[in-house]
Amino acid sequence: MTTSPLLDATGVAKNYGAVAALRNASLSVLPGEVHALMGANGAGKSTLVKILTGAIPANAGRILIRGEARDIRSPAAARRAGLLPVYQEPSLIPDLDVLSNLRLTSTPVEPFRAWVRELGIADLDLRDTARDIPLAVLRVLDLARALAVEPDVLLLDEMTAALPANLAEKVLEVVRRQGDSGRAVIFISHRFVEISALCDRATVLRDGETVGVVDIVPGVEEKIVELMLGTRIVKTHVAARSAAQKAAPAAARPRIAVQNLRVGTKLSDVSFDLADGEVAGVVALEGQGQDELFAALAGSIRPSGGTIEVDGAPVKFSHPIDAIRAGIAYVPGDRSEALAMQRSVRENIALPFSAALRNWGPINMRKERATVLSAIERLQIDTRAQGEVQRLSGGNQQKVTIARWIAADARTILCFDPTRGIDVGTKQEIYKLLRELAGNGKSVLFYTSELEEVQRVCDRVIVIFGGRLVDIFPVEEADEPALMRAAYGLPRGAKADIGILADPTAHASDAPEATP
Amino acid sequence: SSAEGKYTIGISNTVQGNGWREEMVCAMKAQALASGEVTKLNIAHRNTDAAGQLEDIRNLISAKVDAIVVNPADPAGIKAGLEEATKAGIVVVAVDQAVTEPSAYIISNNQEQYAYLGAKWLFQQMGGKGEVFYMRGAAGASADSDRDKGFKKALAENPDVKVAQEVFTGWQQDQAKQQMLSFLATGTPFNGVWTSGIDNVIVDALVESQAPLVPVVGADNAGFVGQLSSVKGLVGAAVTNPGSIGGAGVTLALQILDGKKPAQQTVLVDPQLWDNATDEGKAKLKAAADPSLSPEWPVSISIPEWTTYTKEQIIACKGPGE
Amino acid sequence: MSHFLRRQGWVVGLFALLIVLFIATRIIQPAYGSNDFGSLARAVLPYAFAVAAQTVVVIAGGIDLSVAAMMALTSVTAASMMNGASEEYALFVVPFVLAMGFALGALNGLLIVVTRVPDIVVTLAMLFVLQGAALLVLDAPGGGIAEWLKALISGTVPIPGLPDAIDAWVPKALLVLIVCLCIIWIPLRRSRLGLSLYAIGSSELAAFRSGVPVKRTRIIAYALSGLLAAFGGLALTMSTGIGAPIPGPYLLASVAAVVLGGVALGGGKGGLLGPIVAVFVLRLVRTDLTLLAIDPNVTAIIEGAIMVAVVMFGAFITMRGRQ
Amino acid sequence: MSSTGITPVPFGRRLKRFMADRPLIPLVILLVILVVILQILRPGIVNERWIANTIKFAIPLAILAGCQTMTMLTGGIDLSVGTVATMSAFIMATQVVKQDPAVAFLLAMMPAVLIGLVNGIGVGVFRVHPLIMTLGTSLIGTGCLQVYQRTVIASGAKIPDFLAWLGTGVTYGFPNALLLFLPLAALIVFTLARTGFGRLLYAIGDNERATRLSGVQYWQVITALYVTSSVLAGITGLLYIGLIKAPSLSLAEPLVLPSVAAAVIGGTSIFGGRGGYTGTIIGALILTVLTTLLTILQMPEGARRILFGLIVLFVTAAYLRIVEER
Ligand SMILES: Nc1ncnc2c1ncn2[C@@H]1O[C@H](COP(=O)(O)OP(=O)(O)OP(=O)(O)O)[C@@H](O)[C@H]1O
Ligand SMILES: Nc1ncnc2c1ncn2[C@@H]1O[C@H](COP(=O)(O)OP(=O)(O)OP(=O)(O)O)[C@@H](O)[C@H]1O
Ligand SMILES: [Mg+2]
Ligand SMILES: [Mg+2]
Repeated sequence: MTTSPLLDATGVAKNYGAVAALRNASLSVLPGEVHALMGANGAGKSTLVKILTGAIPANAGRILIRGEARDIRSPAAARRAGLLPVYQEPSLIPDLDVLSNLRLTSTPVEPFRAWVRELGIADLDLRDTARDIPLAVLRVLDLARALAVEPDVLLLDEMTAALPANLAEKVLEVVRRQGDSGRAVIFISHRFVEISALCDRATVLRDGETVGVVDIVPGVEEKIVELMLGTRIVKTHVAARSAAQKAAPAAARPRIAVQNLRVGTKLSDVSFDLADGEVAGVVALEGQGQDELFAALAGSIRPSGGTIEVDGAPVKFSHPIDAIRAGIAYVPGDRSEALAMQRSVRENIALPFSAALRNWGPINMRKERATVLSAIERLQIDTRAQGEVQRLSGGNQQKVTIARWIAADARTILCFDPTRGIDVGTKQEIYKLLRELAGNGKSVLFYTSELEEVQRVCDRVIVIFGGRLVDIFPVEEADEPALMRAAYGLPRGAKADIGILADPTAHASDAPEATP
Repeated sequence: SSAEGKYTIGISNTVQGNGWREEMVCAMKAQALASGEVTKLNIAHRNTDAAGQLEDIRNLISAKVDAIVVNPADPAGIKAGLEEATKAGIVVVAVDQAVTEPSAYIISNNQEQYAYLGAKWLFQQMGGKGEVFYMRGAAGASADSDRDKGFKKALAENPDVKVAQEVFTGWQQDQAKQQMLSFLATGTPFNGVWTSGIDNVIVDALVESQAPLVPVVGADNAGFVGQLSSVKGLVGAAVTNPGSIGGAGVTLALQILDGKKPAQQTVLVDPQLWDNATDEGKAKLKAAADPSLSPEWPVSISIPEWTTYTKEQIIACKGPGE
Repeated sequence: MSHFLRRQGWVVGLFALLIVLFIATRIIQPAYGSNDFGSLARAVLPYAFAVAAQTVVVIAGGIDLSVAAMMALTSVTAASMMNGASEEYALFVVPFVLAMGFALGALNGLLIVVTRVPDIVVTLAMLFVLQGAALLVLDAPGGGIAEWLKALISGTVPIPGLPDAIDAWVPKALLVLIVCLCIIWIPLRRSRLGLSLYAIGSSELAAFRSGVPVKRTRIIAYALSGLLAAFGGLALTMSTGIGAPIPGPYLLASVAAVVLGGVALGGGKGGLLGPIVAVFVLRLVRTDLTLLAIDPNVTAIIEGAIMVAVVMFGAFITMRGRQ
Repeated sequence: MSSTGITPVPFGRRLKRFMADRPLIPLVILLVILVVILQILRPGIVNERWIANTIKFAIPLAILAGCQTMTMLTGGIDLSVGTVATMSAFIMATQVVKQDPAVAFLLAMMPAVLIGLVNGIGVGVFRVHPLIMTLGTSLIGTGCLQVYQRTVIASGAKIPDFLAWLGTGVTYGFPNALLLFLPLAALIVFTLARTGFGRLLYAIGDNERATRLSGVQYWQVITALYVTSSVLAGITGLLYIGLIKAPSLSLAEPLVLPSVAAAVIGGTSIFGGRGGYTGTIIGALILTVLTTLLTILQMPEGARRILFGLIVLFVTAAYLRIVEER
């Protein structure tokens, strides 16, 4: 191809005090291509996107747009230059309704509506306040808003990370078409499936430096991983669980027994057990009641019916502290919900230690230090910027949220999508950690939006659809198509093609009620 | 007026939480009770400005009181409200300060004279020369600027007296004390202190920092009056500024309601000066001293021709119907 | 409809409270009439402008502690300029004072943006500065005002086509208030600038990323606040005929009314109508307390208790709504 | 600029980084600069007596600013401290006339605890904005004080000798108030840095939802916090009445805004999550020195206030500039 690049950045550097987020990054995007930007957590992908779109100023570097040097100092300027980002965090104004958000960015409404429909959200009320809209939908709205102004370069920072499979699929489709129509897309994701299905080329960042640009061809994954991780250990597949592990002896009574749990209209009649020494996966499309299930088990919300038993004794949680006292810890998917961003890694990890009234007194600093350090080591948290958690990259922040409960030695951990937006290396570590916990007799309830993780980590899979528990699989039967079908509310064994099941809610009423 | 020929009197005051004003309100209540002519007092008493006082006056008009006794936030600022009150057939009496509304009756402490009297005495004590520490009230308050006129008049008569330092105490005890202590720390020589009613803390400051006790002129607040007799070596004078003027205002309003209009619209109650340098003054101080009163309360709790309540009544601070 | 109620529920509730209070007032004082309502409108005027000034910055996620001082400064400036001057001169003074408020407000915003000192501190510092400036303009209450300006807020206007009985209930002060606020607020609310105000109040980061010029918007918010405070200062001079350099009790009152009016102190939520209705409620409560001849010391307790109770009630229903 | 090699960091940058890591140093420097200016304007003023006086007046301010620091760490503010201090001072001075001092003390602290409790419940349980909540209780408190005042007009007031000794006394050049203040300050600093309660204050101010998920019960912390704040304010009131020796109904009211300013100048963020008490103490000293500085300057009152405002703004801005990274 002889076309000149639409966007060409070279030598971009950015320092935060002593931390170099970017050292020498470059990125060149041609018209009509979907260009992957890859790198481990903390490699500087988000930072590069923010610099390209004027959200933060660079310390050094040259950015050419269509061959011209442009000084982009604000997102508004980037927008004028035809660069539109969808950042890693939602950027709709929380207190404005969708319509006002559109007006604010001078986004035409009709194209926006069309894109929203295209992206698989059928019933959006433009008068809804952004704050009341679920995260996944917000991400899609962010994208639709960007698409509606027909940008030359679309920058998507982990766009699909928080999306359930059905929405992610739509996004990929739309992005692909963008590329086909001669525009350019910069696509950040940690999911190789998406990259190989979608992208033409990939730029790989490592520790703030561009370490390679590769064409996406079958089998290139290994190369990318190598570039991303450098000398770091590459992809150690979690070995198939040993027979001993698999055959976790059924304990006399389950660690947690949920009976006919009901939460408002969102969740009804859910029953299952969670045993010591097991990782139980929860699989569901976006908004099927899994949030409520986890929140109820964590004591964040009060169920409106049913019982929860812990170690055989019925419990009623009215505050997370009650769940924590029962040894149940909750790791939310949204890390900004779990972290005190301006405090240190240490304080964040030690936070549960001070929660109870009797622990308000003087802190045993030495003991705390030891506990925290061992948790940090166990999760291999990058502590270069540990003075404030907000300076860690997303993946490392996510590790801190888990480390807290490792340090607190919780017996049961409710992990809600802990690998969202995490690079492959870290993912492996987390899988390993979860298995290890189970090996130590702990129990884990694990919701994930990535189906392939289920096989890697779980012993059993609980499928929720339309607020009801539709099936419980042993992991051996939980291949992706089977899970997918179940997630769409289809009974096991049905042979329908998933692709045509556009509207999951249409099946809500006639979803078969499976007995576990 | 109600069936028994009794009256409802409205009261509007715009400074709350200051001993002088509290005494004024208590005097109003006590006098209303003692007169036996008042069924009900309707008191609007809060911290506010002239616009807020207009609001209160208009509310009192709405409440259909027979007379309004007002301590004006500003002489000119409430003219419109007073005019409306008069039009509505309400007798208006301003106490403590004059007002510009011609239809209103005024019974007032003479603030200019207050300052002049004290300053003149002070400058005499200083031998007509030297440096004076001039501690004013709240910057921008009209009573303060009236007093400033009196002080400046006395200063003009004593060309050899210089103002060493001029500060605004804001009529706040703590601020005044800190200012005095800071001033002492500067080591600036001074020969007298004139203070606008925040006085006992000033004497405290002088005593505590073992500074030479220069003559101090303050008001007739219970604390200061006590100090004038008890603090050894202190020469000073208290200038009366009776808060009981409020009671006098009620009396005047009742007289007018009863048809006994005074000869002129304005009645000035001239201040007196009690010093502890003369026997005569000492006797007056002794007579006036009242350690049982809150140190912020002026000791002149009554004005002979104008108030008829007893000390118990003003201290009880109860109006009719309470 | 449900959108309307969800968004305006608080304001509707306040209106209901206001009506209940009016009925109560009529019961306490059966003779409470149009004149008295006119008095209420005049009493509301300076508070309403102070509250409007506060509302604009609170919506934009800030707070302005200098509102009352700004009112004092603009008031003494107007009063001293018009003192003894001709009636026509006031035609020049009014826009001048408004422009001064706007400029000083913009200065507030500029200082916040440039120094990056928290708004509460900048406006606290400006409170002293403006107060000092007011004292330099007039060291004691005084000055004067053109008669036509005074007349602007007293009495009623005959509105053609309306019977006198209704006319009498439309005091000029109320009209002035409505007109002034409407010509500022309605175009603002409909413009992108208005949206931007809400946006920076709701989430500065998201606003910045949506292309809102955050700094400029913040400066404009404070400038508008200054402008509205200048209206308030003029209202003070119009009702008293003088200028007083000591700020009145408008600062805390404005914050209280903003919150009572359903504007979240964190920013991004609420409107102007709520706070204005809240001002009417608060003033009418004071009228009722005076009419009832309640012990003045108890009045302070009642006013504080009402404030706390209403806000607690609001907090309580939002809590219920969330569950 | 674009070179990323290891170039020696210029001295200015190094100095700035040094100061940024130790935010107290620039504050102390600002304080010293003010003192030097004062000494230049009035040679000889900075003497033992002046220092003692400054400390005496800075202490009550510093304690109240401590209340603000702690509440501000959680994203709150306590505007009722002035009223609470005034109430306990006034009640102490009037009750001690007829009661045993210990009984008077308990009576004086009662409204403090009560107001703190109400504040805490309002903010912690009902989620009322702290500004409004504390403003409301302070109005109510003032009203109650006025009503109370009427019942004690006749009995007069007395300042207990011990309080006067504590408030105004000086031993070997050191104000006696330090005997109260130093342990108190040490306790606050320790609480904030090394106790679970202190940690929770920071964490709540930073991200309340995160603390909830970690098992923290917001209302407990907030109630304890506002009660603590009120009790501290009550103690300040007693100290202050010993210093001023004149009970009035607005005694400590003028300290409220300066206490907020002192905390902010000292580097505590009003948005919560950041700050500390040592900075606040220096902030209080800076404000006290500034007040003296302006008192001795010969200029119209208006100009004095303008200068005060500008200096507060300048000091805060300069401090932020120095401490901020980049
Ligand atoms: N505001 C900040 N202050 C200090 N350091 C920062 C800041 N923002 C980012 N960093 C650092 O810059 C580096 C790059 O961060 P960035 O968010 O760009 O990573 P990323 O590649 O997007 O990672 P992830 O995949 O986890 O999102 C990280 O080491 C992070 O700690
Ligand atoms: N990376 C960022 N993250 C969050 N907020 C930011 C970021 N960068 C800037 N801001 C906020 O946005 C404001 C700057 O936005 P604004 O759009 O007003 O700048 P600008 O108009 O482009 O500036 P200039 O006038 O210098 O061109 C800053 O004050 C800051 O509060
Ligand atoms: Mg990222
Ligand atoms: Mg990141």
